Amino acid sequence: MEDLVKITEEPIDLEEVASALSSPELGAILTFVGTVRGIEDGERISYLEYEAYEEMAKEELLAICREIKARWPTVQRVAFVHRIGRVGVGEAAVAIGVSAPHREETFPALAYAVDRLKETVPIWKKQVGEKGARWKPAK
Amino acid sequence: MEDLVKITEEPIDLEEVASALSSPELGAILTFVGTVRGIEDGERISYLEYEAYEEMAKEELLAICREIKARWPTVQRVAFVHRIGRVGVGEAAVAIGVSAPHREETFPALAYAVDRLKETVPIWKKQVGEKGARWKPAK
Amino acid sequence: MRVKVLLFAGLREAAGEAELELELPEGATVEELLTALEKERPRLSRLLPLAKVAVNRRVARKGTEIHPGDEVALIPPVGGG
Amino acid sequence: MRVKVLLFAGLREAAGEAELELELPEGATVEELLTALEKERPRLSRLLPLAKVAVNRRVARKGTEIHPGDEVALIPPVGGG
Repeated sequence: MEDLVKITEEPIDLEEVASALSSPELGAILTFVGTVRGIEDGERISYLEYEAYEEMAKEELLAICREIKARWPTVQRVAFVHRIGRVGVGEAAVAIGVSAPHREETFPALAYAVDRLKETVPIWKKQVGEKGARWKPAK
Repeated sequence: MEDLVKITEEPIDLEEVASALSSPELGAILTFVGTVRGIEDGERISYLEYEAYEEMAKEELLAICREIKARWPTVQRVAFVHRIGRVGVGEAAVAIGVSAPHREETFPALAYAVDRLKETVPIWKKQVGEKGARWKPAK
Repeated sequence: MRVKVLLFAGLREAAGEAELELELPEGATVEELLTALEKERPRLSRLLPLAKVAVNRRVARKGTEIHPGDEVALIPPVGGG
Repeated sequence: MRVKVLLFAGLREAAGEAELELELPEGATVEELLTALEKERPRLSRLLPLAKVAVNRRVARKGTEIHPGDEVALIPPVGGG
């Protein structure tokens, strides 16, 4: 089965992510979910608005999948699902997962996947809260 | 909300795990799922049979939750759900998750949680495959 | 005193029962319990040295004393996950 | 040649449009595109220095040449997740 790379306006379906990472040989599935926090630096947040350069973002995500499997060869599947449009407080903005026969390589591989998503993939987030709206680059 | 510690004969409900770890302040949710592999050391596996000393296992798991929160103070919730009884190939035997406002501490905290589960919690697994049945200690 | 001992996994299968009762002097130690158990259930002798003993759901040392009403369990090597 | 440029996030909002067209000499470089863009859309001048330029969905260097039919996009600092 292919890696799952998806950019969607719909709420993220964790079952879809789990099922993309599942296979009888893959005993270890590690998944990160990033949700929208209600408070940022003391400011009450209303929602985030995500925007993507979709075609390029998908190509970058597929490139990250390939990098991960080259660097941690036991990792056999990678999933990236990123929501775009308005995402409310407490809702998932992104789910990233990896799976392998055993767990050892899943931890560094997933940490790398999360870092790379934030650094290089053309997805932007606008934070809308009580102090107004602003585009927030990754920390 | 309390940490989720559960030992169950039912299939593991990932939505229940995600919801136990979710809260508007907790932007990072990291979850490990361990599933039953179809092949172990070249042997075709039929299923695993898990057994627990339930009362002690729950107390040990709650102690691990407290240890994790003491050692990684941004981690605010921990979930352990372990299935017992017969678990078929490809099915989840365990789901372990942690959540925190930001992701940094979730990775070491979850790796620790998985290691500790395997080392100290009174849960046993019997592997049933083409070469017969045997109790397998953690590797 | 009569002490109830819980058995799990390979020990449970080898004993053919999930719990058994032993007669021990009051205040007997974990080590004395193991000796008595090996004598009463010789077929457990191969597995007993690998097992830990939990008293009231905590792993106990050899010298820990057992009192009436304590919950004693034998813990063979674990392997969750 | 007419080159279509895609804009995102703060740059899109500042420009008031998600894409625009620029007239450039054939084989113009990324740097020349940025200079032309700043001249035509002065209100982007504060944001342009922070942006990368993607040509055909890959981040390009200042000296990369642009050819007819290329997909050009401005990439302000990203922040997914």
